[in-house]
Amino acid sequence: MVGTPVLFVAIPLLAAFLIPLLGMIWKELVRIVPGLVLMYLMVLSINLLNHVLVSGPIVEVIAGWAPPFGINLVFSAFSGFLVTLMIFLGLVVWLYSYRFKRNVGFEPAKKYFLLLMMLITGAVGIVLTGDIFNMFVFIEITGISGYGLTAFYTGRDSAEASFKYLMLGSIASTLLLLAIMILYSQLGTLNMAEIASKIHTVNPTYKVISLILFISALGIEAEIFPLNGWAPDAYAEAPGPVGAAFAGIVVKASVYAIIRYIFTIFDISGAYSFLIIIGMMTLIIAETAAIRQDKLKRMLAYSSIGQMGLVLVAFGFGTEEGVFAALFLMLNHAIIKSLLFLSGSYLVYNSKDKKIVEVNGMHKFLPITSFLFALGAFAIVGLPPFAGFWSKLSVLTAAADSHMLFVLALVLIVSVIELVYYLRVVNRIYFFKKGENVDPKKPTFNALLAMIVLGALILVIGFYPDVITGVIHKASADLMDKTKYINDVLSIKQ
Amino acid sequence: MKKVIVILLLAALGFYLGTTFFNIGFGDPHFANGVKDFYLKETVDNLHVSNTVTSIVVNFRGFDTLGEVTVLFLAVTALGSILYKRRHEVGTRSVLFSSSSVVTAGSKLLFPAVILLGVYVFVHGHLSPGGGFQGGVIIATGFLLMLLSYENYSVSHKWLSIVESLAGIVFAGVGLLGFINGGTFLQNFLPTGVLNNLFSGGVIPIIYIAVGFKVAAELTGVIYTVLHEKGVK
Amino acid sequence: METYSIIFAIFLGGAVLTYFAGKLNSILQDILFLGSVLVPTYLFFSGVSFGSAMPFSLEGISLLWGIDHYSWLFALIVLGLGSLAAVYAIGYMKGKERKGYFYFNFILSVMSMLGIVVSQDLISFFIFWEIMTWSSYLMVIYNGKDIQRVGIKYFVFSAIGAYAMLMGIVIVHSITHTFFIEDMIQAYGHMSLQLQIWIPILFLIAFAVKAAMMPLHVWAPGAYSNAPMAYTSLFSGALSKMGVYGMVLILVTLVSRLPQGIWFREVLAWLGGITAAVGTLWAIKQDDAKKLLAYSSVAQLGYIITGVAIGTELGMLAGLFLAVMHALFKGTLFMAVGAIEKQTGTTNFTEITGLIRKMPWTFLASLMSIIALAGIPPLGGFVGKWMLYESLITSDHYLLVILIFFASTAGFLYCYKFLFGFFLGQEEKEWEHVKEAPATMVVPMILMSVFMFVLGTFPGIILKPINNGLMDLGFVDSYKHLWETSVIFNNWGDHVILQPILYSIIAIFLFFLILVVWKGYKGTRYVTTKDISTSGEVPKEDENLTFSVGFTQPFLRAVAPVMRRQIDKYYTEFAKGLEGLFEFMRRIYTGNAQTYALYVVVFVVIVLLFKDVLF
Amino acid sequence: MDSSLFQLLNYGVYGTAILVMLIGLYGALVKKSLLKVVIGLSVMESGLNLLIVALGYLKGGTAPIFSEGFLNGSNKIMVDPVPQALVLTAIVIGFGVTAVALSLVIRLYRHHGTLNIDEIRNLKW
Amino acid sequence: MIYFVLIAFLLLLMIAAAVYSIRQKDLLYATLATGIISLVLSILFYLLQAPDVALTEAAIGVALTTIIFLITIRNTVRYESDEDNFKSEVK
Repeated sequence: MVGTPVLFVAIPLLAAFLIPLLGMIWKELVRIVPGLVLMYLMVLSINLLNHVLVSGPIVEVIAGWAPPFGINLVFSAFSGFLVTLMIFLGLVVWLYSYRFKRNVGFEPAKKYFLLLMMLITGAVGIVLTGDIFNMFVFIEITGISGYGLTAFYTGRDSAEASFKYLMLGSIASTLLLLAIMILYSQLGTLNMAEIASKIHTVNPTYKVISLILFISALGIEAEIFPLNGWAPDAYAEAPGPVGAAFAGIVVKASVYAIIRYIFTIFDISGAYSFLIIIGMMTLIIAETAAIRQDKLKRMLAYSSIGQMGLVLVAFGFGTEEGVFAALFLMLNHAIIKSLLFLSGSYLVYNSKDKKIVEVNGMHKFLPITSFLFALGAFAIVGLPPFAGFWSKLSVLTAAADSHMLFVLALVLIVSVIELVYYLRVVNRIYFFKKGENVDPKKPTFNALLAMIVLGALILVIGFYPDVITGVIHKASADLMDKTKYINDVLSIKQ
Repeated sequence: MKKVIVILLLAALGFYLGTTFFNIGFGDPHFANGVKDFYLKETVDNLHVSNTVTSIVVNFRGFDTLGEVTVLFLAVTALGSILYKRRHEVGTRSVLFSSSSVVTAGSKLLFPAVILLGVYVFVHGHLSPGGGFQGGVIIATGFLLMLLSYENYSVSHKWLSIVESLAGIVFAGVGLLGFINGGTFLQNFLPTGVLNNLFSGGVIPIIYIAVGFKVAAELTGVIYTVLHEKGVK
Repeated sequence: METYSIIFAIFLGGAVLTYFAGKLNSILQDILFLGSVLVPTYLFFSGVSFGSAMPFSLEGISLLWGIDHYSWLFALIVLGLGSLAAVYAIGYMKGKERKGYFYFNFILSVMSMLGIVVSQDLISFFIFWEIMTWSSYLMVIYNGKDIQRVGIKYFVFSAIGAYAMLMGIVIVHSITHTFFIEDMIQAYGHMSLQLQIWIPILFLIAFAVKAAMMPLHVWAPGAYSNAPMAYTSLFSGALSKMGVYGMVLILVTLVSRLPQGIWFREVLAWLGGITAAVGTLWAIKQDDAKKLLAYSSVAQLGYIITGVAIGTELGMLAGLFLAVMHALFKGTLFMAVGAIEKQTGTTNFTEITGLIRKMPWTFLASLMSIIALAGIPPLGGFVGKWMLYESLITSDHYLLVILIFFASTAGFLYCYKFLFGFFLGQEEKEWEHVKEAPATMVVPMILMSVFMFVLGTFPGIILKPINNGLMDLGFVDSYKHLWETSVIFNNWGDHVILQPILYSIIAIFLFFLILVVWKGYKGTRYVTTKDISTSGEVPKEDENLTFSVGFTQPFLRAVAPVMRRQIDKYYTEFAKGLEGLFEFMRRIYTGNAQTYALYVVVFVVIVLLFKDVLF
Repeated sequence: MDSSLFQLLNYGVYGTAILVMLIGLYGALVKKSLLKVVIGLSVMESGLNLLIVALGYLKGGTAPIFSEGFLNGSNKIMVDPVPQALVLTAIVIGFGVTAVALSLVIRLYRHHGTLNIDEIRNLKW
Repeated sequence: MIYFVLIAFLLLLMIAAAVYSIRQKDLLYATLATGIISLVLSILFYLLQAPDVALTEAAIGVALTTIIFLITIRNTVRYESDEDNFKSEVK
């Protein structure tokens, strides 16, 4: 053992508090330190994940109080997988934006990297924590970082997007607190495992209302259809890497939270089919909205929302296969959508309106970026032999095995829609004439490196998915085993 | 029309929330063996802290508190990022009260008292109501008073930042020390002293003092940033 | 079985290397390209044996590669035509831009088609199917012409087909829990009737799209004519055959075991017939050689589908024989058009005339393929058509025979149009400088013409492998009784065999061919408009006197009511309606933060209202 | 203390808390001024805080502080300290969010010259 | 008994202040009303045996939140109005 899960939160926090001081010593440190922290956490998470896959989950108590009295962190195969994924993406995003922000001056750069690091930390905290109120705190950390990052650019629209995000975020936290308090009033505990072990004693009405409030609150962050008004704006107006971080990290954490509530904490079977309903709604509405977009990042945002709908559908099957599919989809979505956001934001870097038409003919100026965008587009619509195919296949297999043929057909129809709008953009990049007043900007070396890493991963997973499926299988088995989770946590003694 | 719909919707929402909470009941014990009994017992028996809320906030659920000060810290950062400075307007600041001599003199007199009160509140956080947050807020109010009364009163941004960072580092550092001492993160590693004594409760007062400084610095930073914003377009 | 891995590794590695070699040296790139098509071809035919399969697993899914005689037949089409088209492509692509892109997708297409035929499980089948789709899509948009419409239409139809197939695949998987085709066939008998009906339909949609069957053919004309010709010969010749490959597989292994399967066959056969007729009509209307050939491809595929859908041994033989023939003659024709396009820069009949002297070898190849296409003896097309008619008659599809016969006869019009429009007629000054295409382009065409001739004379060469393939699919060995199967090879009367008559026809044909070509070659002369007098009027210099332009008008007027109802239009309307609906739907996102917040409240309240139903 | 009165308080306290929350939410949903929206949100938060603290209240309980008086006294019931700790956290977080919201309001005003939420919608569809 | 009356009074006051703060067009008074809500809330907290929370609410809700609201109003507009007066004179 080289460390414990608490370091995932403690180290970034310490670093966050240190960064203002370090910035006074040497300005470059505010850029470097978050990267160092993330690298360390990457090593840590890989080590821990290896350990966990072999010898079972690590439950860490904080302040020495055994669950359910203290807060505990659970690094299991499931949460560990997600944490590793998030930190990896965080690292990529950091690498991408390392020089991206060079031209903005010291103070904004400091804030940017600080908020970015805390965004990742918050998301990681959501996944790791074993306490529902602690999860609320981490959601707020993620939220506030998100508001700040969304409004990072000084244009007027970024503030608008940020305000929408904040408004819905505030309502979300109100609903979340209500839900938490209903549960607390019935059980007198905030520990997830303890709640899960006692939930059958709760009056079903309270249970259902609490669950509804939880899903609504977390659904706002997880971009479920009627609750996701903030998402396209925030994605589109935030800096490109932040959009990638939203799609790859923050949403994942929120979806994790919903899943944790439905799979582990509550024992309401209707919740699974509810997940399918809202997932399908999200998928269909978002993809149909995406096809009519004229701004690139907005299109990507809707596409991302749609994908998360699909993830929820896959979780909603409630089978281990479904969970496997959903996790695989989450992984692929994280990698591919980040790549699309990162490359896409260079394609429309210097344009004012970030319109799709402004990517016309970009391949001549940004060959590698264009290629990576095309690769990502092909991968995300699920064309073999790229990464997205395998996850789509596993989703469909899971759907067929759950005898949800209607869902299966709808997912496939929506895939065609998705295909159309991605191909339109790729066609524009490669075969259209460049606009008159478009001024392409060459990506910096590290941005290129970050994108190439993601692109290579798409190919690797596409050609040899076995590199990752073993881990995902273990992770999904881990999520499905509710009693093991309860026992693992509650068996910790003082 | 929209108003009617909203009111109807809110009425429905209120109906469901109302029935839920009315049935939960007010003033009755809702659950049999929750964690609170353990907290109440441990606080006085082992931690030797009189204020259970403090022990919960700082020790049992100290992780939340760490997150919470981080939220404030991030709020300050985000605030600075949102209200970016435009180059030509540095240092102008609006003063809320018209600077009558009574107010300014009063503020000047009041300021040390307010600071003292704040310090007292967070130092005694583990004994009496109040603690790091409350003390920190009170100190921030003191600075607010000065900022509002004196046009050219200014707080060094640098020092605010240093205090804030140091306090944060102390908090996280104390947590890590507990970790390094063979225990867990935020675990108490100091003798807990005698109940109702100033020097009791192990690391709780230390953390709470750090929280106090941090909150004070952060809130002052918030006010300072907002105050320096001239909203005229 | 390492051979498969080596073959696919060479394909893949070759594709990538070829792409990047273009940055270094153009000739090296050409060599690499040829190598990465020809070497695997050689390896395949020398190293792969029947019956042995290569099992492996990916993502926990067991996969299996191997060939039987049936798939070998299609591998032959793919690799044979692929190699020739590759040789042709070297010449065709000389000096064109995006050469690396072309080569890359070409190799991937060949690879994926080979992959389709060697796949013994549905997943690798689907993977290769999709690779084929997108590599061919990338070729369709190669020219950058009209890509948002044509290219996306192609991909959307392909995707609809592929996803229908994918749906079928996962449904089968949910029953069998494996992806092996063998297991699917085993389990099919035990499925519920509903599934027994739906699974073939889902698969057939995919194959019908690729085979450009009505009403899923609308992508084909645009896609065939937009892709570079060196690729279109493969596209139309081999890639569309993948649809036929799958269709036969499904029809024989699944549908034939279903009592209601007869309806599938009838519907498919009729759709095939209609496709043939409509494709022919539209081909006649075209003034552009690419478009003409594209519609002609649609029509030819219609014959093939009809043949295989009939499902008798003779029908299968006819369909598959026509498939091979179509690969040959349509491959050649597209190559010829490519050569003309390369040499003249246009493919419009109204612009080019009288190329016979300038491009004699191209003319020869075109002539042969047109003869084969029209089904005139003694070339292979005749044999195929004859067998088709015979199979239709013997299985009592008299109306269908009439339809096919009509299509086939009407087909002469466009055959003539093609031949005359390009090669005959007056020579114009504009095309004086035109030279014969380079050898790399001519040789494949001539080679294929020779094959066509050989197959017409000795159809047994290819009928035997087809028969072997059909035996693998469970048909009785018809080769032994082949001489009883069809009147062509049958005893005519008592002991009079067709063969001597055929030979004499061939001899006469050859004689006349040589005569006509020689005469035509020698006898043509430069005629200006001044030399022509039409009813006393001297035509103006710029007046287009090309005979091919308008001679089909009366016929087209006669069939105008049929052609007015364009399926394409309905699809376009549908797509427009959908986009309008989507546009309306995205107005949900009003941009007002309060509305969004209201949605949250509405959501919560609605879910709370229906909480008893939902949870 | 009288139990019927407590019954009354049950409706009174919870009812008020929920009512205040809904009033705040109403303001946030209907009022056109951005500042009013933020005010609404903060009113909503106030109601929520009251609700949470009320949940932790116990009949006849004292504040959860082990003062000399409590240790020597006879009343050994204490109210639930956990909701109080949670509210403490929630208040501070709420303040942070409000501050960010207000700074956004200032910035939006700076760009748009208005606080009308209907006019601040450049991002839509 | 006094306890109940007091609580009832405070609750009513709170509702009234909430309604006032939402209905009032003058944002300055609306803000002050939220301050009053916080004040009432902190007294209520005290009565509900939560002195820590009461102290926090008093400090944060009454003082700080109100103040930043006031600063914001000062930096933007004072009146909420449906048609006129909405846009600032300085544009």
